[in-house]
Amino acid sequence: MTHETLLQISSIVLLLPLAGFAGIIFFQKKLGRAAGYIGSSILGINLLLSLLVAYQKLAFYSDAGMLQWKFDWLNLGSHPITIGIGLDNLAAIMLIVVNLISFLVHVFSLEYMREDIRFPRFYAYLGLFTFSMLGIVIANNFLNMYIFWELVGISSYLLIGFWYEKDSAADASKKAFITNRIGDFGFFAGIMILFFTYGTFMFDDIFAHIGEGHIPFDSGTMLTLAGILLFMGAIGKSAQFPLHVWLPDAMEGPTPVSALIHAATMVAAGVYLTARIFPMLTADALLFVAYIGAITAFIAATIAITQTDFKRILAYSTVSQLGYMIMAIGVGAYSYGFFHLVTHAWFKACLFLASGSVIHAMHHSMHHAGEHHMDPQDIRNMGGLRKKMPITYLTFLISTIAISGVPFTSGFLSKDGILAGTMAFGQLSGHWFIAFSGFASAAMTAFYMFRLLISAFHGQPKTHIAAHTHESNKLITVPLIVLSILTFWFFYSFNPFDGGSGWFYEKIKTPATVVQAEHQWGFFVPYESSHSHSSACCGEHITSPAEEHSHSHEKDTHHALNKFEEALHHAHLPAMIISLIVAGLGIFLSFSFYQFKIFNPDGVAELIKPFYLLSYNKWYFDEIYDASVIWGTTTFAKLLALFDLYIIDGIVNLVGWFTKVVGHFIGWFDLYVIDGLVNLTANVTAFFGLVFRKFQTGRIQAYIVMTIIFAMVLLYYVL
Amino acid sequence: MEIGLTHYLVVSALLFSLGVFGIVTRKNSILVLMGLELILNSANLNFIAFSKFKGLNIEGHIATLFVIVLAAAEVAVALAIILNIYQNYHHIDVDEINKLKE
Amino acid sequence: MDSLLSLFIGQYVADLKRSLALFAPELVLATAFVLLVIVDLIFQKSKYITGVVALLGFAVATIFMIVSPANTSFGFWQMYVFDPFSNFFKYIFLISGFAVVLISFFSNELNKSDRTMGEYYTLILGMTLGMFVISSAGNLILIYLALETMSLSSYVLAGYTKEIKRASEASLKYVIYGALASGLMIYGISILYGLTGTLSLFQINAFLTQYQGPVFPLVVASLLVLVGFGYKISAVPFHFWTPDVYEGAPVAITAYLSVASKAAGFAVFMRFLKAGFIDPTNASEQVWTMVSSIDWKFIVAVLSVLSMTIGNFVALWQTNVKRMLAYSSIAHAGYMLMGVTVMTEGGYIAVMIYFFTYLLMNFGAFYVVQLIANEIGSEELEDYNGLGYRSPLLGTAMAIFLVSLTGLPPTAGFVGKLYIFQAVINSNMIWLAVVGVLNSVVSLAYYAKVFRNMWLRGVDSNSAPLKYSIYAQLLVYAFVIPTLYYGIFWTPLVFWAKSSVMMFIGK
Amino acid sequence: MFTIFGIGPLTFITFLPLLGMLILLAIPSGKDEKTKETSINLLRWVTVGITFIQLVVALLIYANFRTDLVGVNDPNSFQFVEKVKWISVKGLPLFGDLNIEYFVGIDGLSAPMVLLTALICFVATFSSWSIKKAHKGYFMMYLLLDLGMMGVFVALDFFLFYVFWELMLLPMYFLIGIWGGPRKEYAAIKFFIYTLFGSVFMLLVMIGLYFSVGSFNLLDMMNPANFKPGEIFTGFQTTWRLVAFVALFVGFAIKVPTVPFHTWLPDAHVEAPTPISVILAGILLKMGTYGMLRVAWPIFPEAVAYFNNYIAFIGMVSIIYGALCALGQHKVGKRDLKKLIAYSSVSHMGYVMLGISALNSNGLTGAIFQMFNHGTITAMLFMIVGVIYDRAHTRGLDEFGGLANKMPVYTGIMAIAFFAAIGLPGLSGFISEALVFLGAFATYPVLTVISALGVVLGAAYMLWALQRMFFGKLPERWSGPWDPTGKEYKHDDINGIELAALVPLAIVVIFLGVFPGAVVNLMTSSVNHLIEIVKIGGQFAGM
Repeated sequence: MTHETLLQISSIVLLLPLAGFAGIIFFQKKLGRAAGYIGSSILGINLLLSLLVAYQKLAFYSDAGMLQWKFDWLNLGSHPITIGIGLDNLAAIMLIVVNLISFLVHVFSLEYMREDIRFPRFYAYLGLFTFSMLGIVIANNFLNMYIFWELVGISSYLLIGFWYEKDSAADASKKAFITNRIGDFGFFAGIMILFFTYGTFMFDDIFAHIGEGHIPFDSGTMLTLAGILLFMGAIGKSAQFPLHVWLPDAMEGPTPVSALIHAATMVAAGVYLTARIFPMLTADALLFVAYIGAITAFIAATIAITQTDFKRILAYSTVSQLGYMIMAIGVGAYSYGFFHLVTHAWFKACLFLASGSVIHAMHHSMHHAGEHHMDPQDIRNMGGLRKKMPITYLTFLISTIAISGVPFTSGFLSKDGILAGTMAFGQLSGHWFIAFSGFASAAMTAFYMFRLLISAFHGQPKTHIAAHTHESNKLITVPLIVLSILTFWFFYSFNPFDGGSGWFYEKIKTPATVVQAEHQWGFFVPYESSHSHSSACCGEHITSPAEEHSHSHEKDTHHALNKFEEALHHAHLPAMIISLIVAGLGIFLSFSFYQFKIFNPDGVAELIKPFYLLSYNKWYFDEIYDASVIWGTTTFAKLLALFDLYIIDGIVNLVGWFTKVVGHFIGWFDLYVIDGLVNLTANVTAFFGLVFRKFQTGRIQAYIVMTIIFAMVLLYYVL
Repeated sequence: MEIGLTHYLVVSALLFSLGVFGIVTRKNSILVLMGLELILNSANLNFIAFSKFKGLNIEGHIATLFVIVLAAAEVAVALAIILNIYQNYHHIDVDEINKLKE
Repeated sequence: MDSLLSLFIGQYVADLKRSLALFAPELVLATAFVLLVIVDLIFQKSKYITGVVALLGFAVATIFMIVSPANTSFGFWQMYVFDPFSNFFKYIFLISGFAVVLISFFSNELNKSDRTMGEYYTLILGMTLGMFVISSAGNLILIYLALETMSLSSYVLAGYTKEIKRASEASLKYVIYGALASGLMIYGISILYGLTGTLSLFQINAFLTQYQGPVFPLVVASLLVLVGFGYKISAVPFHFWTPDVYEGAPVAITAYLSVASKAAGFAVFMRFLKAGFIDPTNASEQVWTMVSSIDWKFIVAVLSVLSMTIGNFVALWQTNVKRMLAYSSIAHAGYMLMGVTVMTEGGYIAVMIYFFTYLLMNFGAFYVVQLIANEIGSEELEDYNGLGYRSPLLGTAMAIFLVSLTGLPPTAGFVGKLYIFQAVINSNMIWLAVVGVLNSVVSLAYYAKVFRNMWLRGVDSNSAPLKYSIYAQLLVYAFVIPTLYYGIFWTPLVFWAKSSVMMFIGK
Repeated sequence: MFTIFGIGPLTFITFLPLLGMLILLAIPSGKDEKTKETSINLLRWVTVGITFIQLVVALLIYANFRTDLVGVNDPNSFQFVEKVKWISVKGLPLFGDLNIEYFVGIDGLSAPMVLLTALICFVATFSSWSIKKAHKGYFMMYLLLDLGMMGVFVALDFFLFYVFWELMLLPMYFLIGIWGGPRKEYAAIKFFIYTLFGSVFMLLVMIGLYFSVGSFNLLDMMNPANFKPGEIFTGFQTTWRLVAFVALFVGFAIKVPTVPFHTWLPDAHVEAPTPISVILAGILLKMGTYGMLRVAWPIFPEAVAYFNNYIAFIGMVSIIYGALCALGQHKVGKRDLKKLIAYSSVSHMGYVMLGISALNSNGLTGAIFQMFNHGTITAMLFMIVGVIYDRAHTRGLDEFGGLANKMPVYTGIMAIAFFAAIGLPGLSGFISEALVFLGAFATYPVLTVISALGVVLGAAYMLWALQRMFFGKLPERWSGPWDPTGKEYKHDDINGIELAALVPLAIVVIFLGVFPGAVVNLMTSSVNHLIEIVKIGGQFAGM
């Protein structure tokens, strides 16, 4: 297939869901349930087409960089505004991710949303979302990116608020949209800077300009600022600290939506954006990105430990994992970051869909029992679901293992790479906090995920509702199975311990930075910067195949093009060991708490009187020590949760409140001062009229006197 | 003492002032009319005096004649109006006739 | 000696003959005046026959106006002046005369069964005659005489509905204020006579060119004369009589006073200024120069600003439409004085254009007020509610007249304002223009009250439609159509004013 | 140039409403119930017909419009020009030669506005179905207003421009005052006086320019060579020129309206009947910014350079202030949806001001495009408010909720309009806002970034309103059908006539969101030319 054909197929892939959306939204009533099948088949076709495109791209045009199709969109005289679509390896893989998950969610929802009164509209919105998301994926310029960026925002808004009768859902959707808008504001500001400086939105043109040393306002700071502003879009969309607050609330949407949008695809758009702009990020901007990611990963993980709502745990987990990816890109572990995006998409989608399956089952059970007040999403109401819902359990288990970073899973491969990256970064730059955060989060992830798994599926049912659940039907389980299978290692690399040796790493190479050396980390600057400049144009393609070839001979199998790559390679082994340890520790603790009840999970209460226990059970010293660490961690997590709830969220609310107050004041000001001035003018005018009117007393002699007085005054002035 | 132009003018000015004063202070409409007559007469006096003392043409004298005639006409009309007022109000107090105002 | 005398007499007779030929319109009016008295004696019962005769008188006068040769010369030994300027105003008086007679035909308050209308039309003719004379007068004593002729008629006319208290109050106030004003004026004239030794405006001008003496008596005399003019044009601070008299008088007379009487005042004031105080050697130039040290520009500007502002501001508070229009007419005097302030031919042209438009819209507005008063018996603003729906024609017409009075396009009033502002701006008196436009904004506030009440209120009231004859309706159109027409094609108006601004100043 | 019955298209499109008025005048009002009903329907459909013909002619003009001609100050590149002597008086003392021409023509600045006017006037007739009294007067005033607005956009003679400008005040006054809400009298007179206040200064400047140039022709006024020496506006950056610019600016800014001249707007909007709000927001506000670009900018380019910073600042303040007012107005007095939208107009017209101040192709194109888009979008919003108001007789935001289930189609259209208003990509509002920001950033980076916050605020108040009215639970009082008798509203959802008004606009909004070129191409050459004029004219001012 030629470039053109590939791009044409990509356009079809892009437009099909839109057609689905339009078709369904206009004929909602007529279509009824057929809408679901139409939507699913469209996505099925889309999936096949995207597989074809991705295969073609990766197999035959892997080194061709970004295949682009540009056209003039608006011509304002001076120079046209060009937009278009582009397809590179990154986009090709994303196409599969988006279409596959979207397809599975479509199928899943056939069952899950069966009884919803707005069933067709749900599919219409899903179509709209898929269209928008694909638009982001194959954008080759900032304008397209921003357009579709907003469109996914709106689809997310519509889907979170799908059950808009619930105030909480409506609130959540609004919160999500507005929080995102704050991020988008930065994103747009960044775009403005770039457009102002370069007069184009095209990635390749902009990067080429930067590569030539042409930077905004001739100031490295401004380039950093532009990068950070662009990244603000990612902060919003990918729910990074401090804008992460919307994501947990977004769980008010239907669970398939959570799986599709708020776990696998849309929230990953931020990561995708960060990956796209990676070449133009300066050292400071990268550091900012890395720290944001690290902080997010850590905070979210600590919070997840204490949550009890099934979906919220997953939501915090998502935030944490997104932080991971952002952090990865920030430290320069670009390929692993994107790798994690893909692997995370599978297992997190699986986890969410499994949670959907559970909730669905709980709902049914509640419906049968005539119980309406229980929270079907609270893990304290579950337990023992393993036997009732074996397939759901199994897939959930596999995904949990994957997210915890256990070997032989995709999660291990990607996470390990990221951790190696953070270590390499720490080593080269001295910023060790990032690595620390990475490992800590890894441990906590393992802990809370297993806690979730155990509480929900293991042990005995805690309520009669949980006891009477049934496995969901095939429409639900098949997607779960597909997704859980995708978490095995061999899809990505035949070596289960080294993601770097697989095809994935081969195809997704870290693009060389185009930023001038004085604004960039030394260890990111390519060894042969003269070469990279000439070809630094589009995303990942910096090195010509010939160069690559020569590198691969020099530097082992890993064609390191800068110091960082080398360090990364060397950090692999220690990172793997540490990560295995922390993950194992997490899992172990989790099991000992919740499965084997070595410690009563409610033991926190007993720890209030720790001296007695301490003296009585001396030889349990280690366990007590562990317990105190757990206590400390949980307390800290609680504190952070409170922090999140009251401070971060509080700040958000405070800003909201403040804005409202200012709005109130302005409203008042407008009504009484500005308008008051207008009315005052009128009143003063009228007042003078009133005064002059008083001269007209009706008595002729008074008139005469006044005439004479006036005439005298006039005389006085004339003389 | 020779009686000159100045004396006539002073008398005329006094007459004028008295006229204005009368118009402004009298309540009775008839008295107000008399005030008006004083003003006209002061003008007449001026005309005659200027005509005589400055050796001017007879324009002044003619003017005086016209003013006298007009004064008569004016008084005739005014008295008719005052009569009508009396029929409507049963008094001719200008101060009290103040329904039209502001 | 004899031959000299006979030569003198011969000259005199020749002048008299020529003057009388030019004086024909005035003579017609005078004849009609006398005729009316006789007709009235014969047809005492009929209400309209005298009116028709008055109309005939106006018509014949108009014919004489048209056929009499265009001339710019003295008449009657420099007492009188024939020139296009006076002709313009004479046409204005004639149109007003026609209008007021016709309006009076449709007035219920005037045509009461127990009232004779003979004197009414007679006095209107007399008043018109006075205006004719005053617009042509070149001598102060003639000005005074004409002024009194007008005034005496108008005193009576203002109180013509003599059984109505407010009418008699109006006429009493009018007579006292008017008599005082003319008294002050004649006193001023007497001083002026003493100073200059003449009563002829042209000789006064000649005298002032040489005059080096003290300025104080001159100023005092001029201001006293100004009182007479100011009272006629009802400029602040000589306006006090206006609202009371306008409110009390019959609507037709109010309209006539507000247009024709004011026009006469302007005509004589403008002539007084130009003939008396402008250096005649450059009178046709762009900028006139004064021959005396009296700052007329300043005085008139002050009067103008005061008139506009006080007229408009007080009008805001009025609840009686007639009274409101009275204040509005004070304000309009202010606008027109802006044109006078400019003291150039352009300014005079602007005033003349304005006057014609003012004639249309003000007469129209008062006419509508009268037709409404005929039916509802009130001129109070509150009683106007919903009238637009009871009579769409009157409502629309009133709105058009008021919009025109405000000075919005495409109505004649806008054209008038446009020229006034153009004149003012071109003379670099921008502050005055700003005051003027701000005033027109203020004026909108009260004009709008009228059509607000007529259209915005009482929309759903189901009161009976107002009744008026088809002829009354035609007369409404006669005012509306020119108001709109001249708002769109005013070229003839400008040409007319341009050709009429020529004022004979004796050189 | 094509002609219609021998009449030039612009004359035709402008004066067609006059013909319509005569036709309406001839329609008898009917005696009994039935004939009355017929008469009313006849009035409506005649108006629809007239405005439809206008729209068709506008589209013909659009089809025949050449986008390569620049216009603005070049008399030879205006299109569909008609030039007839109107008033011609020679040799008048003081005034000199007086020449006023009937001079109409369009270029890239006015073509979109003509199109917009025709479109909005057409769709607004459908929302005029909700008018319940004095139909004949209403439709006549409506057409007169139409005439005035169209005239403003085609006039090239300042005098003609001014006449049309003032001409539409009176019908607007009556339309608000007779068919408006409870405080209609206050709102109507406020609108009238406020606007008149602005335009009288325009009158003075017009007269001054006339004396300086000797003609009322706008294009002559744009050429510095035409200014006679020694006249008031002759020269460069003289005090009087700056003052004149400020006077013109204030006159136009009142119409826009920018903060702090905006207070007439919420009142007028809240009280006006739906179709009039639509026209007010859709067209009238554009006349302010159009006037700036047509009159003030090319005639006083150096004053633009002098005051541009302030203009940009005013734009920014309007954006933020309007948005905050929209967000906060609910705290003051009644929470009124219409008021919220009215304030959003202040904010959105702020974008136009900001775009104009950018003085580059992006900004100015964005500004004019925003004028067009704001016209269509806000028209939709007001119609949407009208739909609910006609049924519930209230617009209180607090009084609704859960309408999405009761009126799904309505909600869908509402969503399009709301999303367009908050600048959602794919809808036309986004493109113009983005262009404005991109353009303005080049000139005023800081102000633009602050202004961009308006987008966030915009989302906040719009979504707040959307949620308040459409989501959540339906209040008890609306649970029944809107019209229990079923006479007026057979279904709960939006009806056909209302859809006829809204759907064309929705299509335009979506279409232009994807193919902005359809309108943007009209203006490109003129915009660039205008920028040239302003830049060259203003270069001495140290720009």
